[in-house]
Amino acid sequence: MSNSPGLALAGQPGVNDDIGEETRLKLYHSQVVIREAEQRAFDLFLQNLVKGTSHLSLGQEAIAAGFGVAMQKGDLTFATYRGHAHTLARGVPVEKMLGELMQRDNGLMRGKGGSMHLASEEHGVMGSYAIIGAHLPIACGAALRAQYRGDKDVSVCFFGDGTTNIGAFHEALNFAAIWKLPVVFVCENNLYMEYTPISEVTAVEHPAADRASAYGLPRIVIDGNDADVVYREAQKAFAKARAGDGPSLIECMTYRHSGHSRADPAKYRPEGELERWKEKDPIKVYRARLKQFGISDEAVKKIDAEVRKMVDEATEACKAAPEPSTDILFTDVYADGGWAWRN
Amino acid sequence: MSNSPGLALAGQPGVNDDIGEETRLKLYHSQVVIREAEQRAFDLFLQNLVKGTSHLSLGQEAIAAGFGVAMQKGDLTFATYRGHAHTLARGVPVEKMLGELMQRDNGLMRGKGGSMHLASEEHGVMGSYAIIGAHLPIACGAALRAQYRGDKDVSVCFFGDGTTNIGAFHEALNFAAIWKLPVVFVCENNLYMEYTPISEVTAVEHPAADRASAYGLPRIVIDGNDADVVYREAQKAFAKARAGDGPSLIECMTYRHSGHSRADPAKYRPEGELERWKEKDPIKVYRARLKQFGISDEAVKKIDAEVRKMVDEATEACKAAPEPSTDILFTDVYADGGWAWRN
Amino acid sequence: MAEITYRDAVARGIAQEMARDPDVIFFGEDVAKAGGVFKATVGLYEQFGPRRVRDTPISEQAILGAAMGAAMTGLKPIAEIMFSDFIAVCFDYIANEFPKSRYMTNGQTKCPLVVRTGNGAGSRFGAQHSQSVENWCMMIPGLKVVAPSSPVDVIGLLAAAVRDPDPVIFFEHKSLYAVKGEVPDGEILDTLGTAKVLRPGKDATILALALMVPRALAAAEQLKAQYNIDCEVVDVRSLVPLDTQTILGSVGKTHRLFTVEENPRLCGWGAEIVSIVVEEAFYDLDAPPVRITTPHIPLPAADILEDMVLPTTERIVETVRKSLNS
Amino acid sequence: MAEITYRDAVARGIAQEMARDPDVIFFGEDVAKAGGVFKATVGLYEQFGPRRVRDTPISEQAILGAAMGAAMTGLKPIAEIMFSDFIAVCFDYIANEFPKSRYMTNGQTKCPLVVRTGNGAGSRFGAQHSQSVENWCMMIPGLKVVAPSSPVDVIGLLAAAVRDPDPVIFFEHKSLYAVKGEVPDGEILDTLGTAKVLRPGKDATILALALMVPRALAAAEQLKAQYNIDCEVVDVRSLVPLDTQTILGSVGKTHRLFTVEENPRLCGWGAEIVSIVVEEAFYDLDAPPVRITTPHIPLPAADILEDMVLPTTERIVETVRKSLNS
Ligand SMILES: Cc1ncc(C[n+]2csc(CCOP(=O)(O)OP(=O)(O)O)c2C)c(N)n1
Ligand SMILES: Cc1ncc(C[n+]2csc(CCOP(=O)(O)OP(=O)(O)O)c2C)c(N)n1
Ligand SMILES: [Mg+2]
Ligand SMILES: [Mg+2]
Repeated sequence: MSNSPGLALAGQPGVNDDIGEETRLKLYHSQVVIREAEQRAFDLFLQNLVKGTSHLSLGQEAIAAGFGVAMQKGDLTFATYRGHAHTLARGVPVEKMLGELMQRDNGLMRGKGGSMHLASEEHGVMGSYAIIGAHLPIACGAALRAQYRGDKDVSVCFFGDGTTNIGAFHEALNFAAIWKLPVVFVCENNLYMEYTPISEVTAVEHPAADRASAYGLPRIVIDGNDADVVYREAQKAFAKARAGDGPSLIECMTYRHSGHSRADPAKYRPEGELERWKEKDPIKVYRARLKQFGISDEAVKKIDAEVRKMVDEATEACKAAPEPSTDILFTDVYADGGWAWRN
Repeated sequence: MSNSPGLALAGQPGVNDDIGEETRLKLYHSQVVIREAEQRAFDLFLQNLVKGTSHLSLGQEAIAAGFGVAMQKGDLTFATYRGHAHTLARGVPVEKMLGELMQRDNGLMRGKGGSMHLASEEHGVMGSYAIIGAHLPIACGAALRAQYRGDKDVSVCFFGDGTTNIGAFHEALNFAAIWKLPVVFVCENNLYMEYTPISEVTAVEHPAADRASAYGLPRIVIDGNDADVVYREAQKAFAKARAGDGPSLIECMTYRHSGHSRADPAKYRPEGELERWKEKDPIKVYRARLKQFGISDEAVKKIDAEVRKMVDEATEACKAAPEPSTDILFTDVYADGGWAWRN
Repeated sequence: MAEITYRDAVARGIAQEMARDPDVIFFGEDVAKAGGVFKATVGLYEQFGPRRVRDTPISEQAILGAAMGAAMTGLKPIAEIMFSDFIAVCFDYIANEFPKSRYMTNGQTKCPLVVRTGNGAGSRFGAQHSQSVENWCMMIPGLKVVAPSSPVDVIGLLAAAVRDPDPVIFFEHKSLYAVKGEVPDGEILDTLGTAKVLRPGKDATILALALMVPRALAAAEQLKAQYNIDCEVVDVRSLVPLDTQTILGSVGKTHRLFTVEENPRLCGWGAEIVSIVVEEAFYDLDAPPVRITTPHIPLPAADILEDMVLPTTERIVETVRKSLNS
Repeated sequence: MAEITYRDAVARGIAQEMARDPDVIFFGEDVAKAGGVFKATVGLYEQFGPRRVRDTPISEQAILGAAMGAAMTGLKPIAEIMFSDFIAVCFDYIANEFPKSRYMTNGQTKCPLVVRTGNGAGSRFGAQHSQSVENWCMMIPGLKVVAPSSPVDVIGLLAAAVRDPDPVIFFEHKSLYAVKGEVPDGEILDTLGTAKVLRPGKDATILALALMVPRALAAAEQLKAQYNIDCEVVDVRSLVPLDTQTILGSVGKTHRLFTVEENPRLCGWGAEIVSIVVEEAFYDLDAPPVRITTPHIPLPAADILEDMVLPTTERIVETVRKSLNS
C-alpha cells in the first residue's frame, strides 16, 4: 500500500483537508451517478430492456470517480467493456449511456457500439475496448501525440487485474516508460478475471504493482474503494505526466459487487467475501467521509435525490426513444461516411 | 551478477574444480565446433554458397555450449533464427547444418526450412523460430507435457535481449511460473536487437533479469562469455526444473562479433566496442581456462585440428551434395505426408 | 438416442475423447472450474480433474503456444479461445507456427491439436465479439478448419479433430449453443473433410456453414412450398479439407450455386468455392453463382441492426427466387 | 525525371509527406538510425530528427497501438512492420481495432494511419519471412489495402495513403526493392482505389499485383510474340478500395480473365475478384476464369524450391495459352 494520506482500507479517513469540500462533493456526486446508473442498468436488464451483454462497476465506483474528478478537460479516457463508470465520470449524460445499453437512437453510438464500446469524444472518452489489453498501446499513442505536440493532456487507461497477463500490457508499459509518455495506467484489481481468481493465474501477488519495476516504475497499490485516496494518487500521477516525467502504473484494490457480466451469478466466490467487501462499499465509505468533514446529511441527501431523479428521467427518455434508424447500418465505416470497398 | 563460483567477466576463472577435465574438454570442443562452423558459414556466404539470410553466433558460443553440455539426452532445445549454435551444441552434425544453409539435399530439412529454422528432433532440437518470442510459449507447452507425464526432461528456450520486449515473452514467463513448468529461459543479451542498442528501447538495464521478479523469479545475470559460468548456472536451473521447482530466467551477457545477419556490416557500433569484447572472446577465455586447469596445449590443438578437419569435410560434403529434389515441395504439409486441402 | 444441446455436445465430445485418450488435455480461460463462459465445458473439471482441465491466465499467445509445444512432444491438447475474435491476439500461432512447423522441418515435427472457439453473431455483442472468422484460418496453408452446425456434428467432428494428427481450428457457433438435436448413444466419430447433403434437390445448390445451415434449410422449405423451387442444401462443415467432390457433384446436378456466408464478404470461403466451381465446372452452370453474405462492414451491436446484416432465411429465399426467375 | 529504386521511392515518399505535414511521424524497429533493414528509410532520421523518426522496441502491438492512438488524436503516423508475416503478432490492431473504431463509435473517432510492411517472397527466407499476406487485410472490413509494383506508384500511393483519412495497409514487395523505374520530379500524388491498365490487349485480361506485375507483363509480351495472343495486363494496385470498374471493363472487352497471385491459393484476392466477375459479368465470359497462384503450401526456403512455387512468367504464358487454345 502506498502511504498516501487518507489511506484506509477499512474506511477510516485521514485528518488532512487538502481535498476540500467542493471536490469532495464532486467525488461523491460522481460515485452516486455511477452507482445509480449501474444499478439502473441492472434493473433494466432484469426487465429485458438492456440487450447484449453488460459489465457493471458496482462496488468499483471510487476509482472512476477519483480519476474522473482529477482529470481536466482535454485529458483522455481509454476504457474497457467495463467502461460505463469511466464514461460517466467524464460527464457523459446517463441517458446517452443507458440509451446505448438499451440500443436506442439516443445512445452514445446509436446502438452501433453497444455496452462494451462506449465512447464520447467530446467528453474525452476515446472509446471502450473489448479485446483485453488492446487499449494500453492505444493510450500510449494518444500520449505520444500530446508529447509530440507539447499538449498538456494526459491519457488515462483503465483495465482489470486479468489484463496484466496479456502481452499488450507488457509492450505498452515498456513503450510508455522508454519514451516517458504522459499516460497513466490504472489497474482495477477486483480479484477476479471473469470467474477465475487472479491469484490462481498470476505469478505475483499484485499483478500490476509487483511488475512496475520491470518498467522502471515505482510500485503503487492503493485502496481503490476510497475516492480520496484515488483522487490524490491520480493527481500525483497527472502532475508527473504533465511535468514530462513519464507514465505511472497504479493498482487499485477493489471488488465488484455483481457478477462479471449480466450472464454471471458469481457463484464462484467464497462465502462471506462479498459481504466483507460490502462493508468497504465506496459509497458507504464516502458518506462517512463527508460526515467526518462536516458536510451535512442534507447536502448528501440532496445529491442522492437529484441523481436519482436524473437517472429516472434518463430512463424514461430512453424508454421513449426510438430504436436506431437502420439508415446508420452502412454509415461511418470509412471517413467519407460510407462503406464502399469498391467502385 | 550472480555469485556463481567461477564468475569472471574478464576471464579470470575461479579456483574450484567441480567441473572436471572431461566436461571442460566437452565445453571447449562444443565452442570450437560452433566457432568453426559459423566462421565457415560466413566464408561460404562470401563465396555465395550460402543463400537466404543467416544469423551467426560468433562471440556467443559459450552460452550454447554451456547449456548444450549441461543438457541431457531427452532435454529439448527451442532456438531462434540465430540457432545454428544451439543446434550444433546438441550434437547435430555440422554437415547437416551447413547443408541446410547451402540449401542442399543433405541439409537438416533438405532446404525446406533454411538457416532460420534448423530443427533436429532426434537430437532434441525442436525447431528454430523466426518470429520473435513465438517459441517461449511453445517451450512452455513442451514443459507442460513433461510435467503432465512425469517425464524428467527440461525444455530450454534461447532468445535475445530484444525479445524481452514482445508480448509473448511476458505471457510465457507468467505461464511457466504459475504452473511451475520445467523450462529454462535463456536470454542472450548481446546488447543489440538488430541494429538498435537494447538500452535505447528498454525501460530497465537488464532486459530479462530486471523483470524476473515480475514472475516471482530470482534475478540472474551471468557472464555469458565464460562457458564454466554458463554450465554451472545451467545445471542449477536444470536441477530446479527437474525437482519440480519451476522455471528459471537467466540473462547471459555476451556480444556478437559479426553483424546481426549476413546483410549487416554492423556500422552502428561505437568504436572500440567490438575490440573490447574480443578480449573476452569465449574461445580465448576458455583456452586460458584449460591451461589454468592443467590441460595441455596439445590436447587443445588436437581438438582444434579435429574440428577444423571435420568442418572441412562437412563443407566438401555439402559442396558435393545435390540440390534438394523438387519432389519434396509438396510433402509434409499435413501428417499424411501430402498437402491436399481438398478431395 | 437423446436430445441434447449443441453446448452440451461440446462437453460430451471433449469428455468422450478425454476418457478415451489420457494424452488429451484441455485448457483455456475460465473453462475449468466455471465450465466456460458459454457453459460448454461444464463438468469436465469435475470429471477429469485439475491436471487435465485447466484454467489459464488471459494469455492467448501462451495458451496456443503451450498447446503447440505439448502437441509437438506427445500430447493432444484442446485449447479454447473464448471468442473467435480473439484469434487476432494470438494469430501468430494460427498463421505462422502451427501450420508451418511440419513443413519447414521436412516432416520432423507434428502438431496434433485442436483450438475450439466461439464464433459468429447473434448475441448483440458488437463488432469485437461477434465475428465469423473461419476465413482467417481457411486462408492459411497447413491448418484444418471445421464448423459444425448440429449437436451430433459437434461431437463427431470434435472427436475427429482430436484424433487428427494435424492442427484443427474448430469453430463453434455461439448462436447455436442453445439449439437441440438428436444424438445417438455411445461413441460418435465423424470424418473431417466431408460435406453433408442435408436436403436433396434438383433446381439449385445452396452451400451453408454453421448458423447459416438452419437458415438455408428453412429457405429451401419455403422455396419449395411457395415457389416450387427445389433446392439442395449442403452443409459444408469442413472448410479444410474441402469436400469439393460433394460440392461439384451437387452443382453438376442442379446447375445453380448459392453460398450463404455469415462472414463479411471479401475473400470469404464462398469466393473460394465459387472460383473453384467456375474454374472446374463452368459449363455446368446455367447462371452466375451468387454469394449471399454479410455485407463487408463491422458488425453493429443493436439487435435491430445486427438482424439486418446477417443473411436471413428471407434474404436467401428472395435471392434464390429472383435469380432463378430471371 | 530520374531513375530511382523502389527502395529509394519509399524514403522519398515518406520524406515528401513529412516535409509537407508536420503531423506525419514515422516509427518502427530499426527504421531510424539504421534506415531500416531493407534500407528503405535511409536518411529520414537525419532529415527529420529523432522526434519524428523513431526506433522502437520489438513490440509490434505497441507500435500499431501507438500509431492508432496518435492517429485518433490528430497525428498521421506511418508505422513499419518489418516483414508482413509479423502482422500476425499484432493482428488485433489490423483486424479488430483500426477498422472498427469509427464504425463502433458511430463516426466519432478517426484512424488516419499507414502501416508499411515488407511483403512477399524471393529472398529465400523461408516460410515465416516470405509470405504475401495482403489477403489477411483485404478480408477485414474497414481497412484500405495497397500494393504498388513500381517506384512511381510507391511514391504516389504512399502519399495518397498518408493523406487518406482511413487506415491504410501498404504492402511493399521485398523483391521489388532493388527494381528501378522512372520517377518525375516534384510532388507525386496518386489515387487509392485505382487499378492501372499497363498494357492494353483484346484477347484476355491478366490481373496482377506487386511482384506479379512485371511477370504478367513479360508473359503478355511472350504471348504476343510467340502465339499472337494479345493480353491486357491490369495492375490491381489497390485491393481496397477495389477498382471493379476497370476490371469489369477489361473483362467486358477481352471476355477472358486470369489472375496472377503470389499468395497461397485459398481465399485470395483472385477468388474475390473471380466471384465478383462471374456474378456480375457471367455472360461476358467466353471461358472459365483461371487463377494462377502459389499453391496452398507454406513457402520453402531453398531457391530451387521457392522458384518453383511462385507464379512465373512461364507458368502464366502456359496457362493462358492452353486456356485460350482449348
Ligand atoms: C484478448 C481477450 N481475451 C479474453 C477476453 C474475454 N474476457 C473479457 S473480460 C475478461 C476478464 C478480464 O478480467 P480483468 O482484466 O480483471 O477485468 P475485469 O473484468 O475484472 O474488470 C475476459 C477474459 C477478451 N475480451 N479479450
Ligand atoms: C515479431 C518479430 N518482429 C521483428 C522481427 C525481426 N527481427 C529479427 S531478429 C530481430 C532482433 C532480435 O533481437 P534479439 O532478441 O536481441 O536477438 P539477437 O538477434 O540479438 O540474437 C528482429 C527485430 C522478427 N523476426 N519477429
Ligand atoms: Mg478483474
Ligand atoms: Mg540481441
